[in-house]
Amino acid sequence: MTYTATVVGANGFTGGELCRLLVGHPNFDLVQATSRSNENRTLGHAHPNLRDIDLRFSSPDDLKSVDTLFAATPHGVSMSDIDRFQDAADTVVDLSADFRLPAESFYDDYYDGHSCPELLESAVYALPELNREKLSGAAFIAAGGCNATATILGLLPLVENGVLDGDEQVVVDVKVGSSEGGASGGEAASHPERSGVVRPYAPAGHRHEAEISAFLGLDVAFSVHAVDMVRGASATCHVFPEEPVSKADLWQDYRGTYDEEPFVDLVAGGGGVYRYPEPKSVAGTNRAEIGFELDPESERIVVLSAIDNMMKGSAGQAVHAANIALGIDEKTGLTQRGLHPVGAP
Amino acid sequence: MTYTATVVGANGFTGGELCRLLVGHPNFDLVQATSRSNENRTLGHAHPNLRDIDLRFSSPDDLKSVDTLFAATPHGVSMSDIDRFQDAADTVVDLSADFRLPAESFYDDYYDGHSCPELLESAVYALPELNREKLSGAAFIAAGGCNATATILGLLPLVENGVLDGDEQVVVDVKVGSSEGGASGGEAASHPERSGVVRPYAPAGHRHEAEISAFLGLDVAFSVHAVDMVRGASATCHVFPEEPVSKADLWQDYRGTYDEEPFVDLVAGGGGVYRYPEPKSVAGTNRAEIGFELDPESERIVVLSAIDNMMKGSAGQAVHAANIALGIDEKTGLTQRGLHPVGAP
Amino acid sequence: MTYTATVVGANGFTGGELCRLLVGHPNFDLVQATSRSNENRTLGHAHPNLRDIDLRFSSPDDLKSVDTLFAATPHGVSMSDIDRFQDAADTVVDLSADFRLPAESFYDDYYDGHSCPELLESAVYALPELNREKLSGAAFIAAGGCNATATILGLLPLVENGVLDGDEQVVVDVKVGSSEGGASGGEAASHPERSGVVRPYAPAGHRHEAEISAFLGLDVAFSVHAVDMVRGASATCHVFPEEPVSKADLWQDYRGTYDEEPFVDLVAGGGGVYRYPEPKSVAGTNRAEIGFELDPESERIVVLSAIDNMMKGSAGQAVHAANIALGIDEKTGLTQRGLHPVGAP
Amino acid sequence: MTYTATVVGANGFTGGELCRLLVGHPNFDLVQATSRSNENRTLGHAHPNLRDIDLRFSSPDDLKSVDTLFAATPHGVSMSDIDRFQDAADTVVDLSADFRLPAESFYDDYYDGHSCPELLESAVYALPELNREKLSGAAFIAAGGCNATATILGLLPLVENGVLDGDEQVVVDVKVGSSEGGASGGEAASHPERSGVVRPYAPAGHRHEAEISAFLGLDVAFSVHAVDMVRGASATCHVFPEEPVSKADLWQDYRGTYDEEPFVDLVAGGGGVYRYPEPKSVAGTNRAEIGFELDPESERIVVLSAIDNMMKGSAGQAVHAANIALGIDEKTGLTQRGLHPVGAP
Amino acid sequence: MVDCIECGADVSLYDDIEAGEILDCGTCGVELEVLNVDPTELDTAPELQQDWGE
Amino acid sequence: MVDCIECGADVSLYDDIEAGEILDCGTCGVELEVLNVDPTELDTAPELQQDWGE
Ligand SMILES: NC(=O)c1ccc[n+]([C@@H]2O[C@H](COP(=O)([O-])OP(=O)(O)OC[C@H]3O[C@@H](n4cnc5c(N)ncnc54)[C@H](OP(=O)(O)O)[C@@H]3O)[C@@H](O)[C@H]2O)c1
Ligand SMILES: NC(=O)c1ccc[n+]([C@@H]2O[C@H](COP(=O)([O-])OP(=O)(O)OC[C@H]3O[C@@H](n4cnc5c(N)ncnc54)[C@H](OP(=O)(O)O)[C@@H]3O)[C@@H](O)[C@H]2O)c1
Ligand SMILES: NC(=O)c1ccc[n+]([C@@H]2O[C@H](COP(=O)([O-])OP(=O)(O)OC[C@H]3O[C@@H](n4cnc5c(N)ncnc54)[C@H](OP(=O)(O)O)[C@@H]3O)[C@@H](O)[C@H]2O)c1
Ligand SMILES: NC(=O)c1ccc[n+]([C@@H]2O[C@H](COP(=O)([O-])OP(=O)(O)OC[C@H]3O[C@@H](n4cnc5c(N)ncnc54)[C@H](OP(=O)(O)O)[C@@H]3O)[C@@H](O)[C@H]2O)c1
Ligand SMILES: [Zn+2]
Ligand SMILES: [Zn+2]
Repeated sequence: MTYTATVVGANGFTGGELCRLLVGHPNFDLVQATSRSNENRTLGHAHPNLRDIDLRFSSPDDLKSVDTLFAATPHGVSMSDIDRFQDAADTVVDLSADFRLPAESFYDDYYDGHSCPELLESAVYALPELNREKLSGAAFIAAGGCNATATILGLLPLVENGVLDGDEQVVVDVKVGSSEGGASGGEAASHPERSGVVRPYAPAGHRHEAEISAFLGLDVAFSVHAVDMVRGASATCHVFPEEPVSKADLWQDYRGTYDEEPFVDLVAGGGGVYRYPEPKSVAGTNRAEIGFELDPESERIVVLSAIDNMMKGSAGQAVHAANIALGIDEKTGLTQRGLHPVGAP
Repeated sequence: MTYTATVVGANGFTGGELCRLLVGHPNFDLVQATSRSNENRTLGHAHPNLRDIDLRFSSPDDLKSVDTLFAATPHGVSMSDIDRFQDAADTVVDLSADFRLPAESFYDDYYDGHSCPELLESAVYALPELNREKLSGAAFIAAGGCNATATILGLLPLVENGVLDGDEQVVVDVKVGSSEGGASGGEAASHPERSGVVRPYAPAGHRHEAEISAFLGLDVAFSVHAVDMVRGASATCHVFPEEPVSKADLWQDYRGTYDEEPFVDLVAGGGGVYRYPEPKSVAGTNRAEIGFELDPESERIVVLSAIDNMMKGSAGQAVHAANIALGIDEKTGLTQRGLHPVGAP
Repeated sequence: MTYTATVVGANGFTGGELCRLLVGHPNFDLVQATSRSNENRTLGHAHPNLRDIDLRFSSPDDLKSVDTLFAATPHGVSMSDIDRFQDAADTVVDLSADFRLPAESFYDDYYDGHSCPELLESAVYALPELNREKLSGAAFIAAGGCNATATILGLLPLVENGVLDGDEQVVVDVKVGSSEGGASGGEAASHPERSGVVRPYAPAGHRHEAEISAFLGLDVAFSVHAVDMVRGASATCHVFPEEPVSKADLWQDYRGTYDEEPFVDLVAGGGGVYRYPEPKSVAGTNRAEIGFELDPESERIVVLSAIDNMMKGSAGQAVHAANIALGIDEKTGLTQRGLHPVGAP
Repeated sequence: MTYTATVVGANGFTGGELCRLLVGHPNFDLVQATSRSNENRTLGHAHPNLRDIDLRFSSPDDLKSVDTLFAATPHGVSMSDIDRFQDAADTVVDLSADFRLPAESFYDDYYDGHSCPELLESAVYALPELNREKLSGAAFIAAGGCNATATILGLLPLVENGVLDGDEQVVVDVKVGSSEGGASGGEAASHPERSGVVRPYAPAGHRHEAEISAFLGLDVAFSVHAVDMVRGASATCHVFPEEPVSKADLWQDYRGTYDEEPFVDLVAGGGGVYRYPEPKSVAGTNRAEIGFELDPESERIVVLSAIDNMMKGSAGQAVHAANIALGIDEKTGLTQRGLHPVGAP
Repeated sequence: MVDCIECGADVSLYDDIEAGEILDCGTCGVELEVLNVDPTELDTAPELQQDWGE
Repeated sequence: MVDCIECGADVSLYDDIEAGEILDCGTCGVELEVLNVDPTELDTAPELQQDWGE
């Protein structure tokens, strides 16, 4: 079965990534990709990896009727255009934060409110590792934030297995690449200013705390640093459990949660160069690498989680969720393998 | 039809890339991957992108009998072990320089001679754009050098169409990533010393001049610079034709040579950010981007050529040639798409 | 007054940095620089920024008699050679960890013991912000570790002002550049493997915990990540005070501790691109940038600290301490200004 | 003697670099730094390395009367404001291309003409290695372009010594960092798009050909590539002399031209990691590294030249020239030493 | 197949495995020494942990 | 001080220089072998050129 698909915001980074995934997906037929600034130009004009695709950007004002619409637009656009999106497609997958959080109060607390709160309840959070069942048959899907995704995947086994129940101290220190800022970055995103940084761009008060709180029930202390890579989000979660845990327990918990998951790899310790999760090992793939280390002195678990923010952290997660929603084998179109060696993808 | 395959030197960079390609190739079954230093360890120990592959390195001393053997060993190894390789497999594809050049004299002039010159004639140079016919059914294939490949692909249309006939001045200025040095780099390859460089590591007298001379009949002035990327080779060829040419002529020549080629894209001019060939646009793919610009003042053609040295410049070229040799559809296993945005892959 | 000086280990990274500082210092005369591997070669052979210096490496076995000897050797060398160093010079400044910690027990717990514990007491820890008084006239100085220095400078005002008294939870998440590994890095330090990483190379159990414990009286939860830069260490300290603090209080504490310090800048908030401490802003300088942010929700202070590991984190700190020990104006030779724009120094 | 100084365009990259140099220069007193966009803000707001400087940006509309004015504004501004600049200061040093070329015809051919051609003759080209005598006492100085500077310094000894007399084939292949584009880069200058590139941004027809033609009398074939660094310009000049030359001849020529030059180092061949000129070796300094290699086969000289575009390629050259013009020791304020190791400054 | 001592995952073995050989666990990467074959018994080989540099 | 064989620049020497030692030229970086002392004679030592990798 093939589903026709539209990408709104296809000129941007996650929109371009959606196009990359959809043109390689046997069950989707990309029929429309919108851009206001590059209307009528080929997709290859914006995305050199799509030069062979015979499709031109069209205006988001004229949405074709399709089976599935993916929206990859800045915060606020989906909120205001959701009716048009739902009119145009049976299934809508939104990559923005507009429908991620399950209650209006989150938008009041962390954003500037919400203009369409009545739809919040109908949107299903896209992370399959958390929500696979609800995704089946869903008509409205909201993909998670990349930093939140990295964090949730790292901590989920601890929550599921009762190591964390919400009262413990958890510090999450995230390092992200420059593609997280989207294609329209300003002065701080210019190459001379952004190269070589370890820049604490959100040392406190990051909005993704809301997602983690909503979906894991944890109030984590969250900080995000920009580092010199383009793709990738890496979360280091410093966890202080109430009861001492052993490495064997942790392995059991993590394997229990993830052994059957097609897109999560456990990576922890051992030899060689790549001993722990690293964003460059998963760049270009829909995989998450998850690992941990135990610090007996401080009775701390250090959980490490690495994803590609363009993939598992947005477009890949969106397609994964759409696969599940539409009853397609969930791995379809998402089996790209990573590279080695590879620099700073 | 499925062919069993061995990779000798699988611990190294191009050997790892061969493994990546072969495990994703429907017509190959990777049954052996050798490493002396990591014997018995999983492939994932050396290559984090192969963690899911259930295969362990074995010793190159015990070669299984297979259909196809790929050798990705340092210069000199194939020369001395070629008999063992040919005993173990019906088809041998060598990635080193050991059998690339068509006559012993090249090895006397550019290397330290050759210990097995009698086999030179039987080896077919792997570049399909140059040698597709000879590759069909070939039992012994020698993959090209990455800098030579980038250069040959850039200049081939000018040679084929008589713009160059061997007497013109051609300067080739190449920029390459650090993976070209292989996995065993010394002090100069360490991150602190190698980062951020524009390092003229072979300003004159580079051995790849031999290949260009042998296969294009051109004596080019060749210089290679190391720059800060991991994958990629980019050749800028400054060509001074005897007769003035027009852009229209050039387009005709380049399209004539490459219109039917599945792995060559012409990229020249236009708008947007990506107007000319760039290595990061082809990273992880088997594609070459080729373009040109014309400088009326100096009656110069500037030919630009970009490849991934791990792919089109070695492992990808090897698999491409093997596909042709074995009668498999030549694109099989080589259709990976590039990424956008992407940093310094 | 001019002091003759020797650098042992001058071929290495911090040894080369010491040479850079000493040849530009009006009160020092660099008369000997040792290297075993580059004996008789010019300093410029190893350090391209010292090509104009008319001095050749000599053997560490023949130490000239000088006023001051700086040792920049791997862990263990000073321990065994300290007698020779002290015989050769009135003042010895050691950059290794060999004499940093004040008691043998630390070496038993965090290292493999100590072969010369009787001298531990006589060594003065070099960090002037902590130890300025003891440094005056000191004959034996041990420079701090780079990650420990970044952390101690970040947390010192909280300790001095009683916000922290040792029982609070403190998580320190450090990001460091590749020069921290020294000039002799192995496979993991090669450019292809080390580029673009966010690599948790010491998620738990890092030895610098010992220093922080010894000099601040805090048992911090410590993790170190390698990121893609050459110079720089950046510590993010997540601090959970027992009593709520206000930003005004924090400013007062930090200004109280650092207002008179010549090499500490407070950087916190404000506008523009550079709002918080960043390693690239202090690269090549002896400055530390220190800042903080307050997270009301989690009652967390996020302290940010950035230094150049080659300077404030080792060679600069060593010269700074030597200045104080010898009664030279402490800023002498250390007033290099940083660059803007600058990439990944 | 101390000269008061103004920097117009101080918010930009070369303007900021001028401020860095002037505040550390014993004979200059920086009294005004203009910015329209950051009026009234501190210099540290734009330039984190100037946080300690007690000066605020002011409007370029109110120019104080000073001894020396440096203009670091985009092409076209000086042309139109030169009267105001000359009214405000006895000595004007312009960093733009507006008065670099000695005749209006160059502006007609390479730019969009010139609005103030009558002043072209009075402007002295700033490169001291070329023009030291004319600079003495000059009241109007035009600093060279960075790519042209790198090229001219590389080829000057060949011109001076008659190896080149204007008829030979010379190909110049330049690699530059992102700071060359100034602080106001657009989409192509964003970190995700600009990272990891080897991007032929001016394969043919670069305007700096005009400068090389004007000051060396050579019509070179010129191409410029953007590579992944922030500071630095590296020119590889492929030179085909009419008569064969020997390495000994070349050494004599290069040493003859540069032995007495305080800011030119010859670097060619030898051992170790740094065998040829490299931009990262000169980053942050006013030095040029110049070297060469000889290719007997093709009778080619490969000249290598590396500078920091912010320093020798603009702001440093400007201060150097001002020193000479004003009779100050020419090295004053320009003796910053480079770093080792260093990444991609 | 035997269970990894460190993480509990299946460790893939190979023909002609011999006592004394070192292999790694494909899941957690730990280095394991073959103590006995038939049945295969493994132990961790921590002394093999390479230093990573610091 | 003697002249460099490669580039002609002065090569700085040092006390107690001995025949057979290797030193480099500070200008062109070439590796030089000390053939004789008193007076000092140098020759290039090309076999020492390290390979740079490719
Ligand atoms: N980047 C990440 O890593 C990441 C991860 C998770 C989630 N997300 C979320 O995904 C969304 C897209 O992010 P991005 O990074 O791809 O941003 P982006 O690169 O800035 O792309 C957004 C695109 O949306 C288009 N657009 C803007 N306003 C529009 C409107 N009113 N109607 C239709 N199209 C409009 C723009 O193209 P035209 O102006 O040409 O139309 C633009 O290229 C955001 O909500 C972001 O929070 C991003
Ligand atoms: N890198 C490139 O971009 C590129 C491009 C074109 C062609 N090539 C050519 O491809 C070949 C491999 O290059 P590479 O970059 O992959 O090198 P590499 O990373 O150094 O890998 C070579 C591997 O060969 C193994 N090996 C060494 N000596 C051996 C021997 N005597 N017998 C069996 N195995 C041996 C080594 O593994 P163990 O020690 O563990 O056995 C090593 O990992 C070279 O000939 C190179 O010139 C490379
Ligand atoms: N890198 C940093 O950021 C940093 C920061 C703080 C402290 N430190 C400490 O500073 C010390 C030096 O670090 P580094 O990074 O500069 O290391 P490095 O680059 O590896 O340099 C050490 C040098 O010591 C020489 N050496 C080795 N063994 C010796 C011996 N037995 N006797 C005499 N010389 C010997 C070596 O040169 P030859 O073999 O040629 O003699 C080598 O170049 C270490 O203790 C390190 O922990 C480093
Ligand atoms: N970057 C290099 O490597 C390099 C090398 C050689 C020569 N140059 C030349 O140096 C000049 C400056 O280059 P840059 O890279 O420093 O550029 P930049 O970073 O873009 O800075 C130019 C500054 O000029 C100011 N400005 C713009 N229009 C102005 C006007 N009409 N009046 C007064 N100020 C104005 C702007 O600040 P406000 O808007 O805040 O006033 C801006 O920050 C250019 O002509 C360039 O060609 C640059
Ligand atoms: Zn295991
Ligand atoms: Zn010399």
